Amino acid sequence: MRAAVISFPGSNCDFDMLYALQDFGVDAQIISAKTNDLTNFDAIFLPGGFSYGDYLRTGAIARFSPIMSAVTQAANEGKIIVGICNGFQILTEAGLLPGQLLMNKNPGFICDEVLLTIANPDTVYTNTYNANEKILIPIAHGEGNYYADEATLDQLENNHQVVFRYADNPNGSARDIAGIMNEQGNVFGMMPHPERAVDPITGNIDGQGFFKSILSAILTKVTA
Amino acid sequence: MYLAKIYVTYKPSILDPQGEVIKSALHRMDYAGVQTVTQGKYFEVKLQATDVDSATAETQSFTESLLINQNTETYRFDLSLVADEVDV
Amino acid sequence: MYLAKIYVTYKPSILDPQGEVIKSALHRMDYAGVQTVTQGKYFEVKLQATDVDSATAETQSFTESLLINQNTETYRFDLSLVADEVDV
Amino acid sequence: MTKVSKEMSPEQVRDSKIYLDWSLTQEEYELIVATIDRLPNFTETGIFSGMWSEHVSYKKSKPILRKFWSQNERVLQGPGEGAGILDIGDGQAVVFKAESHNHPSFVEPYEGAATGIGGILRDIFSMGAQPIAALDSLRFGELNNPRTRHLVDGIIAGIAGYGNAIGIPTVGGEIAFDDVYAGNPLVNVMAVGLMEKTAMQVGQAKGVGNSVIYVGAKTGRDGINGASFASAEFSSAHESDRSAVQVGDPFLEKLVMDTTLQAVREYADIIVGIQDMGAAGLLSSSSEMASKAGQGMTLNLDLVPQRETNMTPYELMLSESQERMLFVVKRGEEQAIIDLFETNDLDAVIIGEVTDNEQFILEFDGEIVADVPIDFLTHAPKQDLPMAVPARIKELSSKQYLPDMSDLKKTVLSLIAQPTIASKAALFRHFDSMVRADTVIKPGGDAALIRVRGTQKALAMTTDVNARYLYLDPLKGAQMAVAEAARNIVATGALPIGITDGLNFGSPDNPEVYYELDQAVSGINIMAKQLNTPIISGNVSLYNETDGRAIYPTPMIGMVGLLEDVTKATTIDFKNAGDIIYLIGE
Ligand SMILES: Nc1ncnc2c1ncn2[C@@H]1O[C@H](COP(=O)(O)OP(=O)(O)O)[C@@H](O)[C@H]1O
Repeated sequence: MRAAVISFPGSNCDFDMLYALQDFGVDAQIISAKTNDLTNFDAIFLPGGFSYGDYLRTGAIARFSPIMSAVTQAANEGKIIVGICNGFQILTEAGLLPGQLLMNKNPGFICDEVLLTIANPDTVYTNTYNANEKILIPIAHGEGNYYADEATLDQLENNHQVVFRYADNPNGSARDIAGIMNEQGNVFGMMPHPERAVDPITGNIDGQGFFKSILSAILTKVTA
Repeated sequence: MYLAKIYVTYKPSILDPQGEVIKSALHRMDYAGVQTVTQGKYFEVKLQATDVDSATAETQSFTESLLINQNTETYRFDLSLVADEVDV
Repeated sequence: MYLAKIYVTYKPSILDPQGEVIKSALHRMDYAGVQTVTQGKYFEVKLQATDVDSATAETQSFTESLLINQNTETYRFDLSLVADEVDV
Repeated sequence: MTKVSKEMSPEQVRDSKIYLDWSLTQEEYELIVATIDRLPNFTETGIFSGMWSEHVSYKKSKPILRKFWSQNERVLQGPGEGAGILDIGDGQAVVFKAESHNHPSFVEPYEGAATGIGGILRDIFSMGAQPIAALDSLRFGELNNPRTRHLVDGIIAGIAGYGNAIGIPTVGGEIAFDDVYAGNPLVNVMAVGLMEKTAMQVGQAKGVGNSVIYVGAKTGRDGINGASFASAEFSSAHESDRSAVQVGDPFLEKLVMDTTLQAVREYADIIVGIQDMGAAGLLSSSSEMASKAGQGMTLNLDLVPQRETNMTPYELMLSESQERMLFVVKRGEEQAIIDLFETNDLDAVIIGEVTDNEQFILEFDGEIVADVPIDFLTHAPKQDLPMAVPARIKELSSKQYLPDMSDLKKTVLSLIAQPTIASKAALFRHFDSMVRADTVIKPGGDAALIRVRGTQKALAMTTDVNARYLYLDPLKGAQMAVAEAARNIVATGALPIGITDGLNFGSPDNPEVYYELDQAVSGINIMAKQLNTPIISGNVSLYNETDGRAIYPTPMIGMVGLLEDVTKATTIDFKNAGDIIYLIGE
């Protein structure tokens, strides 16, 4: 599998994501958001950070980067698009995922490790986890409060688009939502950072299943 | 040149955590009369445009595409004609 | 009840990194007419007060002591009389 | 009429004695007149006052600082550059330094703390090193004071706002509360970087004819005279009497940092020197780079990128606008550097050149507005100050305080209820301690531990000092601070290898304070030699007084340790029921 990690000006988890992917043997590469071609990649990762300083609104300015038209095209072609933290914020601003990430209910940045529940184990992102399994994943954000109107939330639930939920909601997210995907299941965003939980030396490997799931999904797709 | 003053606020249904924090702080500081506080954004944008209609259209366009997120925010703005500034 | 609309902006000499970044974004989006952008804050505060003078005094007082940072920001505000809201 | 002619004439400078307001002494002014053999003009007087402020020149603390022990087999760079450097083997080196932002943070807590982080990170990457972690050391008044709570909130948010956005983890620190800091909080920050030994950069302007390139943010009137401000005592009556506040832009700094490091990797052969613009901005960075190389420098100030209109030479030189760097690049090779910065949307402009006449010359609007000997400018006359044993120490030494410990449970509970002792997790959870995904031990342990990716190694780091011990005995208290830092490092399994310090004291003009400073430095030295942990960098913050009352002597110790095998790291939690607990020591 060939993966692109998009580096926006102000991204700061781009290398963390790159190293995590490489740890799983993925042929991954950093791609500048100022370029506009993603045809050679099977999966595209929008990493965490503060793109354009997160000035104005998180993700609002990054969404207009040249790369985003290629990301949209890749999404339409059914390629896997993953947004983590700031990447999730960019995907919602770009309209590739519904809703918006608002300021945490108790304003302020929080860095912690929180328990997530696997809300849907039959996705590209969770197929190596069990239903309702609890995993511990780092969070680090000031604007992680997932908001969407009630109709959209109902739709997300009915279509099983909610992928991860917080076991103990840290930021006020509607219906404890930590990660969602689009209807087709190929575009995904979450606020927590699985790429920070893959190396035993950092004391937490609960994020490994996330990467293994994506790899196995791509493998099945390729061999199918 | 035109000066657009743009006022952005959350839609009424959206929780405004900053506003809540400020309200409690004001109560602790004994401003007991304060009933509600909402915090929004305020932009001043100077722009060159041929006339007020095109300035209006342009302001609307960039406000809706960049300055606000239509899921959660609304805006209003006023325009005024101002003197050109000399660039330095 | 009074509604105070308070507009907070940076003092002219203070760096406004947000405004600069928004301006470049607008230029990249081809809003070439945009000359300057400054981002400030906008508050709407509803308060009970016996008359407009005391509402003015109170708004000034809490704005200066809490809402703005006098080292870096200035403000202006307008006041209007609004109907009391029923608490829910 | 030229732009500068509305400034005071040299005669008016002399007659009005405006230099006294800029904290030059009468003797210093007279020395300048005698040395340059004429009256200095307005700009020249201003640049001497900036360079000769304590904050920039260390003229009062240098006689003491010189005693620091700073050499052993690991030291690649001791004090004197942006940061100190230690060899950690395998061709790699660790770079670290501490910095204080006490006064700016008191005036403007968020921006003061934020720009403190920005400044210390520039010190690290200007050496050619990738910053890998930040730490802090904070002192506040008691929490029942609303002003203190406001400061705590703002300062914590400022460190978080800048550090999180630029993507360098804040992995450790310490916080204590005591009334002596109510009017003068301490905000010390420390940063640690990692580099290949071959990438080492120094802040020197060698090579006549080489170009001086200005990089990063445009210059505004931010913090004009910040350096003199940081060197003057605070009076609470003057709280509104401020020069323009410095505002940080972590987004811009991230671009500057990444591009600087890229430049060091790709253009090492054409970059002669790099220096960040910190205290006294363009003035100290440019003149010190030239002076260290034994050269002169000429700058054309019209070329300096400016954010505000009608700035004077004095303002351009003294501005402390953030996120700016100075490069010296080989003549004829400038375009490569300029292009590299431009592709990352950054200003890079040639503003002057290195000369062989050992003069510091500033041109502005077609005139020469300053022409002074560079060595003289960068070497303020030293001051040896009198010392005296503080009266309280003389009196106190006889009577020993004995705590009342009749009810042990009560004592323990009241101790852990103290904000200084209680967990600081509610505050440090605002800091991203895990970005870069190398954090092995996060805040909450004794020292933080960061693995060195691609090796088996890890670096431990901590900040410590208990100033109450120094108040009672500055010599022993300073030794205890170093010992505490070393214990914290050792508790992770790492070997302590070096020290940076942040010396926060009252006014050195008070002989008792000067004595405290001298004793504290001696104490640090004694312990540093014992532990083989040279002091390779540091910062001095004097005049920490409010209305004549000095803070406790507070020399923050920042220590770094090396763990050769990261899998051997030890953490503080008890692992298994039934394990045996040992108490080690006396
Ligand atoms: N301001 C701070 N920033 C980051 N971490 C902090 C801060 N204050 C305390 N900590 C962390 O909390 C833990 C306990 O700190 P401290 O109370 O100083 O411990 P000790 O007294 O055992 O050295 C350490 O891991 C320290 O790094």
